[in-house]
Amino acid sequence: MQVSEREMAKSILRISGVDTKKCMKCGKCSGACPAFGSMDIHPHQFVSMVEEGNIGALLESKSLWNCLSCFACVERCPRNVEPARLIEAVRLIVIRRQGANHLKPEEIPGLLDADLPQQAIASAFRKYSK
Amino acid sequence: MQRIGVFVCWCGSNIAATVDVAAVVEAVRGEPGVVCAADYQYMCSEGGQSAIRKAIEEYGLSGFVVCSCSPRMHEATFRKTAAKAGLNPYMVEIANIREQCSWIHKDRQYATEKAIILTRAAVAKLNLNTPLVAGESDVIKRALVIGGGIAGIQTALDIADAGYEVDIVEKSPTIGGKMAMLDKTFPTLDCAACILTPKMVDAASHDNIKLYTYSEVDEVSGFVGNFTVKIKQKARSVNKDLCTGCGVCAEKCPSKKARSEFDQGLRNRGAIYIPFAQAIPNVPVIDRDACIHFKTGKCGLCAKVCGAGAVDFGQRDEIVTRQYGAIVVATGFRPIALDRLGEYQYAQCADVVTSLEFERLCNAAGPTKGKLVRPSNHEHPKTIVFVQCVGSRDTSGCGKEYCSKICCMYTAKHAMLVREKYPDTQVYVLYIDVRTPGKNFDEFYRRAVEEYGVHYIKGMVGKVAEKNGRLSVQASDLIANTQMTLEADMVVLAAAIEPDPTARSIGTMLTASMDTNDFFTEAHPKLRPVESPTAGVFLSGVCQGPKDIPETVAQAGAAASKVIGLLSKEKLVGNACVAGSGETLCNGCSACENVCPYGAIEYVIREVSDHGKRELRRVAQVNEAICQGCGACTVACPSGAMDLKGFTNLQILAEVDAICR
Amino acid sequence: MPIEREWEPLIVAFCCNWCSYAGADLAGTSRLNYPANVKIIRVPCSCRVNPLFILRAFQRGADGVIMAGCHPGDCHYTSGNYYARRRMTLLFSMLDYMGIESGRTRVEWISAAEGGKFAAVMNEFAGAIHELGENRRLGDIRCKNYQK
Amino acid sequence: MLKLSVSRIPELLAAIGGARALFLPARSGGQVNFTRWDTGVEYCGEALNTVKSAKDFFFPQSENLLTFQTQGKSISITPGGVPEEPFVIFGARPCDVRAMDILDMVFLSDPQDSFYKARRESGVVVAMACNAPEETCFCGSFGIDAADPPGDVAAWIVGDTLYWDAKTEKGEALTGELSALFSQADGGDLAALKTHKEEIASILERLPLSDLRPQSVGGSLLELFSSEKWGELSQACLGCGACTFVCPTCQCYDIQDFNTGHGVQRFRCWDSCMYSDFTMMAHGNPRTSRLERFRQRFMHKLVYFPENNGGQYSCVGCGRCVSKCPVSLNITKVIKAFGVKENVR
Amino acid sequence: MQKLSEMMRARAAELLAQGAVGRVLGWRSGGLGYDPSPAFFHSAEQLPELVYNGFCAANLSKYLIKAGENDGRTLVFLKPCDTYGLNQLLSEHRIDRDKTYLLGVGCGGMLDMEKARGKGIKGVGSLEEAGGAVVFQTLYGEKSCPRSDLLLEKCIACKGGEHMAYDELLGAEETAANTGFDRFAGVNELEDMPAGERFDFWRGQLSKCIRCNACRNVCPACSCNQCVFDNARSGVSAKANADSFEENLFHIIRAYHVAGRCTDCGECSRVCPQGIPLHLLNRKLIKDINAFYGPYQAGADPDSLPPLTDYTKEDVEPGVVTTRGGATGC
Repeated sequence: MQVSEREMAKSILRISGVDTKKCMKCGKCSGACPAFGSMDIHPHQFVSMVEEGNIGALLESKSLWNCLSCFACVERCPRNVEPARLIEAVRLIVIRRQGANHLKPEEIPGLLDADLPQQAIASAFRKYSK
Repeated sequence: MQRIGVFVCWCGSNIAATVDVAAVVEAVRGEPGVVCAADYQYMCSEGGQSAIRKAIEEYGLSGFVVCSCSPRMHEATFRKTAAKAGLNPYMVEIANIREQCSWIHKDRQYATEKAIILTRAAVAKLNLNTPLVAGESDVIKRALVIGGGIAGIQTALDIADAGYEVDIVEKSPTIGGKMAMLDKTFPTLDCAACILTPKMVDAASHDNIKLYTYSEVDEVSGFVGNFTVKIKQKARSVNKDLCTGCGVCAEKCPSKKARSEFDQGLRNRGAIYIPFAQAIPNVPVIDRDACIHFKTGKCGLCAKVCGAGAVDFGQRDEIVTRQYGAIVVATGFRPIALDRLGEYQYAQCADVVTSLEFERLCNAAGPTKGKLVRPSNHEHPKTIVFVQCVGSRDTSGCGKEYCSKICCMYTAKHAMLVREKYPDTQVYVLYIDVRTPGKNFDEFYRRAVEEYGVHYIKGMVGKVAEKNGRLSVQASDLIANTQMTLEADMVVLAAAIEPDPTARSIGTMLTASMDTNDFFTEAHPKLRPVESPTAGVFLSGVCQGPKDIPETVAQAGAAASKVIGLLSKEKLVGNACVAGSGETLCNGCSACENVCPYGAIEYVIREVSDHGKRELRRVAQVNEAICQGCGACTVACPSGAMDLKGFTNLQILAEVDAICR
Repeated sequence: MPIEREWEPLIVAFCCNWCSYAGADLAGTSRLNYPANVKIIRVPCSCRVNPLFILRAFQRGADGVIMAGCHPGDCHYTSGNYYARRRMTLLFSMLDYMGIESGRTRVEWISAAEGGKFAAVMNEFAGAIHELGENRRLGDIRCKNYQK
Repeated sequence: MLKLSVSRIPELLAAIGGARALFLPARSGGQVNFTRWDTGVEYCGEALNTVKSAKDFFFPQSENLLTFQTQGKSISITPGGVPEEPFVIFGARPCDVRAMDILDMVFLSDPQDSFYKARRESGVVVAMACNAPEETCFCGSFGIDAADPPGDVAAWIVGDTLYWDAKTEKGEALTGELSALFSQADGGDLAALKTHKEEIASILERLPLSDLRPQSVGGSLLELFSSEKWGELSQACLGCGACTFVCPTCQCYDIQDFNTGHGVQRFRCWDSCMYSDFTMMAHGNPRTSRLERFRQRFMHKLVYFPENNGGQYSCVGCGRCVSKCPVSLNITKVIKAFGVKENVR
Repeated sequence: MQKLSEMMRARAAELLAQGAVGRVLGWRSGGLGYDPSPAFFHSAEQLPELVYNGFCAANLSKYLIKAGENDGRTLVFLKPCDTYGLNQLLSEHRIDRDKTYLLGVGCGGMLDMEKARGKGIKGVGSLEEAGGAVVFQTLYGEKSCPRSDLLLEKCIACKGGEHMAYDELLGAEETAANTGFDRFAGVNELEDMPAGERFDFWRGQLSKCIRCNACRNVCPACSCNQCVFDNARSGVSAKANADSFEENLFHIIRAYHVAGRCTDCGECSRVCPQGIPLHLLNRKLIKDINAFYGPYQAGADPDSLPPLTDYTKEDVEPGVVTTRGGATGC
């Protein structure tokens, strides 16, 4: 069945417990983000896109999976908006929509490469194994 | 039996839209004591007031109830109306049917019923009102100003010029405050010292002004018109009267390890020092923690070199007790500590400085004689990044929730000054918003961009890192939607400002209320912005909220005029709603005396006639000039002897009964 | 003008002039709604509230009584609400001990800046009293208005 | 003379209480007081006296006289209904029953008290003889025979038999309703009852207060009034109303208004001459000192009342004040203090 | 105790003779053996009537308020627990210490005649205390009963045999302080009940109240020249419990007025003609005060500040009543 973007936005906010209205659009999150370069959509955009209910683009975006979940943005945000949680929630939505885990734990070793940050691996396990 | 008039205000549609005023009028006609009732569009207007006065005349009213907005709004107004018509002003009661009825209820039926009940309660109370006369007390024609910054100085000067004595208490060795540290001032770019120091001199030389520098307020008692303040004069270890201010002692002082407060620690000073050249008074002070003599008992060089023999190691703190009619708080501000904002590397990199430090670096009288250099290697900076909102508008707990207000403008000023003096230096300003409300403010900011070529980038700094002797500033550029890394020689942080740490204790001493940020709250945010809710206490400058210099000076003048208004009174009319003890009921148990926060109750042995039986009894006696009318004593009193005029037990019980009818 | 409607609790609120009454005004200026059956009595300070007033309200048919004052430490009279706090604590404990539902009495500290809190507290309290139902244990049968 | 097995008293009470209000001594909250009968309420015969006397049922501690409302200048009055509900008091002691005669002298003499009168007419009193008088008793001093109770019906409990003797029309009427329960007392019964009365009499003689004689209170009214002794006697008095409110003959009351918020209730309630606000007037209380108030109470019982009521003392020697006074002051100490041997006939 | 009475008479006689005191405040014997009344003695001739036995429970300290109107000092006999009331009155300036001579007397606990009656002891002609027992000569034969069975509640909950104030002590060795009894046990029991039962309990008790004011007038803390209940202008004056509310109101207000000043002397319960356990109200407040504001014994120290005229910034919030699991709807 089709879920409207509004509803998805709602459930994202519910899952993440983030209040996007608190954002004052200072961009500190994007200023702090170590993975900024490899993202087409950036942390501060995530926030405003969820705020505007523009979810479709988010679900498609590759940046989703480039976030290291290092929580630098959460740490730095002067308004406690916590963009990383938001991203985490969007990921969950994606996974749920696929009705299954994004990938199996045994597939992970194959995907690993040397200069992938440890954090990314840790968070990958957290994300993909139930 | 009272003859009561009830006047129901429509407040235009504010009340009339939700409350059926006609119904209220009808409903209360039958209430005991009510002899007339009417409604009117705007009761507080001249028309409304004259209607009341007419009714007083016509029906011979002994008092009246106004059903209108909150008594906090117009009680005073209607009391004046009563007085004009020859009624005692305390024969007026207000039924608050706007803030507490029409504005919060949508259902007309409910709102009207509630309005009627509130009116009945007011009538029930008024039936028990008695004319009250406020006591009078003398006004001591001297004011105290706490804080010797521009706010305090301006307030003091204005009061003094009006012919009243003023004392300034300043905790540091000199007056001048933060403004003395500044280089230039926006938006005119005239030199701070050039406009401040003359005022400092005026203050010092004014016959009506007495300076208590290097002093602190120790204790405050009393009440409006009659405060008693204990001032602690810390030991300077230098005799003010003998010292000529030659400065030799400071030059000769062998200990040079103490950081100069005035120069924001960018320079060291001696243990005996004069904060800055134009300091007032121009008398050194010995920092006893830094002084070799006080630490080891040796040295004493300063004493030897002092031709005037002014150095006095034996000097002690002194307590001076002075009386004042009014007190002005001008405790000012300080930049917040940045230890919880690690991303800026302030503590780690010498070249990351606060704006106030930057002021000193640009200041001709500063540690670098005005030559702008990198603190780390004293080289000329090629690139400077200014960061806005450092700790301001921050709800994460690392900073302050509020906007510090002055940063946008002084940063524009800094950027401009740099570009003017050193055209080869690139200047970036990272901002969230640029806020420039104020006369010529936005023009000023635009000049920085358009004429001086300052790069304004909307985005915030993610982190600052030291990379081979330079600073790499990683930040977002929200317009370009990119993340950039700027290589800079200097980073200047517009740190949020907060009230001076001494404000809280002073607020407590004055029982003046403060907000959660320790800014003093005003008696009314719009209508009484320079008065504290505590009578006789006034607010000047940043202690009330972030302000720039023109605003501060304006407010300082306003506070001064309020003080002058107070001091110009011969007598102060006190609070009429004071406690009083019925001597036949009083047991002399001292319960009331124990709870009175003002020490307004004393006990006397008096001959009391109880049912014609005369006997000596120990009874409570209230000093009406001191009593503030809180009523703590009335509840502590077991026999009900103690009661509060204007809010008597029977009056409040009558209100309860009327409401629960 | 009595009109037919289901039972609604009667709530008396004693508010200190400097903080809570101002807070109520702010709730008003901010148009924050709370039930009309909350009626406010203005007192100079929470320390003026005699336990007697509260008992009287219950006698006369109030179903809940709430006292609101400045936050501890912010009393306009420096110490008033500290005394009030002790007085009310003991009174409430006493009433509870005699089997009077302790939910019917409450103390809240509401500053002049907390219009939102004022409205929220009143809504919440009114709801709680509605739950408790009519005050029967501390009412005076003579004061029940049968015309109602 | 009728009789009934003590074991069947519950039946008797049910029969009476089923048809009308019935009040009888019963224990609750550790005290024995007259209680309205209901299934489960048991007659408590062993307690000699209830804490409060039977006075309440004719002259309640507080009763509503009328209600009025004001609207603007108009006033509307609703008179309180005169109580006509019939009731029975079972197990009142002889002293309490005699006390009613004393109250009658006050409330039934002109102007008659309609409330009191109505209750007197609709109330039937079943008096119970005292099997075991106590040291606090001195009813004998006022010519009351604890063995031979007055009242509409006199009753005795001898061993496991209750004897029942209707003495008035009201008593007869009640007995008629209950006849099914009773059987006739025979000669043996009467003999047993006679010996029982003698036993009681012998106990009464040996009571510590048996020799107490109110007549011994000597001297003219003025002498008594101005006697030094009052000062000493009243010193310990707390000025509470315990004696007054447990007394079966005290009949002072106050009339007060209570504003209910929707009309004013005018009610009367017992008052005590011991209270500082007794007979309070605009100028204050005519008796400002404890001494005066104390004196008033006993002068009234022993001097004023007899003067106005053919020598009838306003005391029946029930002994309640003796056992209830917080500081053990009571009328017997007063009588002794003023007692003069010569006055004893 | 016989011996102690002798000593008391002797000492009183001496002090009267010396003119050190103008009058003696003690107990005068009554006719029934258990009914002594407080009394003033002015001369040696009157002293033979002075007694001290197991029925001298009345606390004499409150009489000193009136006695103070006379010139000269008043000698007063005080049992250990009476001195708390005395101190309270001193701290409230109701008594002039300089006009009193405090003669502390030992106390083995006072007796409750109601308890004896409860045990079927009736028609008492005379009685005497023999060792640990009380022997009654009654119309219905001799009855004996262990002293401990007849102790007043207030003596079972004895605060300990120490005098908090005195100028001189007599027969302190007679003192047998009753310890180890948890005076809050009764309060705890009630607290553990559901609110509904608590309510019923108090209704049952207070509905017996005949509003005789004995509890108030005997109370050393209730020393007002005019009580609010007797004062038409107080807004609560009433002579009768015309409604169950007034039964509650009277006792709530009374307990509250003496809160923090009540020494727990137990006189209110002793004198109540209806046997209402009023001490359970006062002890509840004492228990709360101890729990909320730290242990406090009114009358132990005349210079201490009563809890309700004092505060700390850290005091508990009134909400504690509910959070502590107070009564809710039920």
